Amino acid sequence: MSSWLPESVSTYGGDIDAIFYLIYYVTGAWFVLTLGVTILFLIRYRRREGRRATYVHGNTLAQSAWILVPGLIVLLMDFWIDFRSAEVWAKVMGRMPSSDLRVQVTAKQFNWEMVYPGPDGQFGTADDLQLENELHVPAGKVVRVTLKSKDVIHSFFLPHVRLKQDAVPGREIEAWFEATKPGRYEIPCAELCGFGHSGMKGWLTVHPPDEYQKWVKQRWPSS
Amino acid sequence: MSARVEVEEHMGFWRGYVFSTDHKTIAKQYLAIGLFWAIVGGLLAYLMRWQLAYPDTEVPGWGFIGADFYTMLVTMHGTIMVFFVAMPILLGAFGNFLIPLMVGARDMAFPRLNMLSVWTFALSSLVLLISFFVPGGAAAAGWTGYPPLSAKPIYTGVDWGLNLWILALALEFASFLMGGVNFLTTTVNLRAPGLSMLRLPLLVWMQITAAVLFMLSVGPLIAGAVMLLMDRVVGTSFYLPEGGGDPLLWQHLFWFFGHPEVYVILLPGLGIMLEILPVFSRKPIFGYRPIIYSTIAAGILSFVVWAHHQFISGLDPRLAMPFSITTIFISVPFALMVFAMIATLWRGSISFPTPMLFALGTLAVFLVGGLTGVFNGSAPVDIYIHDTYFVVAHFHYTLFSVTFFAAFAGIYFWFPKMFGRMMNETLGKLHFWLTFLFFNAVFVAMFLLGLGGMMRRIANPMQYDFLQPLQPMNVFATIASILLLLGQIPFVINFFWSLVAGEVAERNPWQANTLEWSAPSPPPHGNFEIVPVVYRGPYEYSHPSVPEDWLPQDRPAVPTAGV
Amino acid sequence: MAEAHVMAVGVETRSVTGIPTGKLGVWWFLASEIVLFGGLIGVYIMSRLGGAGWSEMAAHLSVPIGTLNTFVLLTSSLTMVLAFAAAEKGNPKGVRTWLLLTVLLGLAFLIIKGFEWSSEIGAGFTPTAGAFWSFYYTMTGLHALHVLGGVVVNFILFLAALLGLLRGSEHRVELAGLYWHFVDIVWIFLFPLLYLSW
Amino acid sequence: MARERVHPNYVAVWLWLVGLLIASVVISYLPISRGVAVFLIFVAAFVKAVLVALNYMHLRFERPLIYAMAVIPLAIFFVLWIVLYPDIALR
Repeated sequence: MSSWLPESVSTYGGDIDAIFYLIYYVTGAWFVLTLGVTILFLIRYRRREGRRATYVHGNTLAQSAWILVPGLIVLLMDFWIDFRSAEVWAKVMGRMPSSDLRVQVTAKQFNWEMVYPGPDGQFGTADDLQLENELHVPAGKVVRVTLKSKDVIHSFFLPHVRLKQDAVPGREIEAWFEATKPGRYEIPCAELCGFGHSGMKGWLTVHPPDEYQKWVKQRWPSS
Repeated sequence: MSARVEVEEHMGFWRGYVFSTDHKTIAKQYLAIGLFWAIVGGLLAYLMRWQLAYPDTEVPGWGFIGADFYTMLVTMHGTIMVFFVAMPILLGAFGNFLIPLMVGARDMAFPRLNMLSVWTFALSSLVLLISFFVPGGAAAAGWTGYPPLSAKPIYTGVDWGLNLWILALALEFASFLMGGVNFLTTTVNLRAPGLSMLRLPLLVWMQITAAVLFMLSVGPLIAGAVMLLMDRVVGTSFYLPEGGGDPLLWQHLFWFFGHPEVYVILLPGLGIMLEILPVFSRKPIFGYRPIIYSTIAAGILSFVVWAHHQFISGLDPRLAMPFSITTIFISVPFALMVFAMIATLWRGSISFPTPMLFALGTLAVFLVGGLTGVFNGSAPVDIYIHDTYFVVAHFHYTLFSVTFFAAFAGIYFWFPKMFGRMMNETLGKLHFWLTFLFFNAVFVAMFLLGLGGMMRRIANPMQYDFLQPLQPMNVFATIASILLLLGQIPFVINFFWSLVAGEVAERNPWQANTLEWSAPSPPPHGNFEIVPVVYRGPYEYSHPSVPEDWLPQDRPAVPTAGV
Repeated sequence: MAEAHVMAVGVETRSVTGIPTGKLGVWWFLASEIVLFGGLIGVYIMSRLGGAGWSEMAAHLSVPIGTLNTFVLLTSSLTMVLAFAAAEKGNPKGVRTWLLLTVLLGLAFLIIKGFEWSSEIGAGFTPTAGAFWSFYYTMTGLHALHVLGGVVVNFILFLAALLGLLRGSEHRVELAGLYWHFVDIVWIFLFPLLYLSW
Repeated sequence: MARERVHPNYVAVWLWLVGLLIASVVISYLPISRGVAVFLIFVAAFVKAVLVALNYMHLRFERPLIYAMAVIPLAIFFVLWIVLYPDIALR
């Protein structure tokens, strides 16, 4: 299973994967148990000459306990999954950690426009830099992304970071991530946005800190 | 005397078969239209699968598929399968055929309204069919039709196709609202003497719960659809931010309906299973009342889970956890139903004719669908798997299980009652094993693709570096899906062959208890020679007081036991 | 023989709950209508709370005309229920008179509404003139379609009463009335929501 | 159904309805705070709706099943309102 999920390269990717595996093992156990019992019954109680089925209707409490007790166990496991999920959700979506770098990402049919505030840290000033489909961030720093859209709904998907957030026209939606491993990763659009949906993608380049400084120097030579 | 002859002799072709008010004819009309659309929907799936496995190559029997055409395929496949296959077959056909028979009524409460309902549906089907051929092609904004993509023709290049799509859905909703009124009033008011609500077959309970869910959830979407049409045609901006509208509004209205809609489809399918399992286990269903309470609980919960479709849509993050919790809790009532089904098998006397195989297949497939729902319900996990093939595989496991496995189970089971002849067992079993095997092959592959991150609705996975290593899985899923489609050929042959040459069915070929089996096969207009009187619950199999292992609901003079 | 058989199917009615089947059917229908209008009104309220400049747009509506129309519709509810009372007392003349009045009042509502719409559109307040106007035309339009449907149903009933066809099925007046009063209740909320408040 | 139905005084109900209509229009012109006015106007509308439902639609005389059909839909669309509030009204 682990070979199917893409490599996780963010600080919270591991938390999300942990919930995934928790649910995987819980539901996997239920699957094996339930299907195993079913197959056992199908073999054990198949029709044979001279044997009559037992008349049990399961409406008394004592009998229906056979389904109510497992149901209660399901409920307890639901609570377990809910509590763990709430923790991770609060960490990823509930609060915004103080950011080291801000980027505006504006989606349009069928491109990502990445706007960097430049050395002054302010958007809308002369030193803003706009790149098409190219997002450069340093590893180990919290990056705050402000998502906007010019036309339809797109979805900003960083599979390796385990981040996905819709970009909705008329709204500014904040998301954040902290990449841990340098590399070049794709940024597909995950929400149907028209005939060019397939192939709408950008690139996330995670630099080691020193290399990132070089990239900044190259882009803003004056600073 | 067969009913068909009587109808032909005295009512003529038009009133007997076309503009018939008889619930059984109407059910067959729904079944015919639903099966027609199933073929169309299946062919669309074939085109999509080919494109995904061998992008931008010529599809055998069709030609090249562009990205815009692919988007249309995705949209129409979803729309057709949910609204024009699942609904007419599970509710239109089985609901209409079985409710009056199972409650011991001579027809629906409002037979003419019922006829209006099927003809509204036929009109809706016609509109949807026409939408394929208008300039610009059919709708291409996804079956969920999210604006602004769906709200302005320039975003998709589809103009009238999408307007007709909205119109077809509106007519479809009107049709099933009329049907729902009939289902409810018939069940509540036309039950046979002695048939209390707690002696109703569970299928009837499931059908009326589905009808209630549909009627109470569809209203806001009808209003929303009117607003979407206004945006497209009049130029308002309900969903367009440049005019002060909000795209998220549609998502709320759509999923406020969309989630109960899932159970509108699911519950009748489970109802079919719950009828078939006791018959071939020769045992009462285990926990009749707990199942009913679970159904009602699931129905109520279904109104407070819809935002789980919107965790990453820009929804207020504080709303996510309450919806995540309610969503995961919905596993409890469905777990109880599955446990009840399994407990029904315990110490039974189980035989395996085709309907039972399909019912057990539904159980296995639905189990996977239900369990994988927990992944989607957990908001943090959904961040990653949302809009990937994991979701696609999940909802095919839930919806394919009821729309096809359960519906096939129902068709094999009630075919003798519908058409007076038995279906062929050998072909039936072949059909089951082909379907079961290849269905799992297709959709297990899709689960793995989804874990790899493959997005929904992309026309060409080879455009992404991180998806290219997964391409063999796509090829595998495509080959399996073609075999799955070919696996339906035995069913088609069986259906038509049995219609004319099947073994003539007796009244109660499966030795079952519910009222429809005490009517002739097929039942004449008016269903019963004399209205049956009910003495007991529907699942009194292997009752100790009788030598046979079944005890029909309407057989008098045996001490009542159980429910 | 077959005809008799078919007739038997149609005539045999049961009512396990004691509630007439027709009434049950109408109420199920109304239940879905309640959710439809309830959802639409909710969307309007929430959009209005989240938007700006709606009150200024709403101020252009004519409160006197709206009040008059509310009065017309309230009165038509009275005439409708009086038609039902007459039907129950076995007074066919009363049924005819009150039904005709209901139909005329319904038509009056539609005509006044039509004049109102055309004067608004003439003043430039088209459905695309702003978010408020989009909602205004959608909500009043959907309601007017319901009024039109009710007028048609009531007119058919009136014709049936006139031709003496209503004898034995007087309960239809009650069923049509349930729908008509529901349409009235919707307007009772639409009037302050659109004309009066905020 | 042979049970003789009690007819409420329909004209008196109508007088109440018209009175409340006039009252709500008058309130909308009164020099009081908008909040209070809106509250009073919607109380009046609610009372009018209840009057019509109880008397003209005869809910006063109906069985619990019919009551449920009228009340459950209200609860259901109210759930929609609650969720729309943070997402649409507070955007």
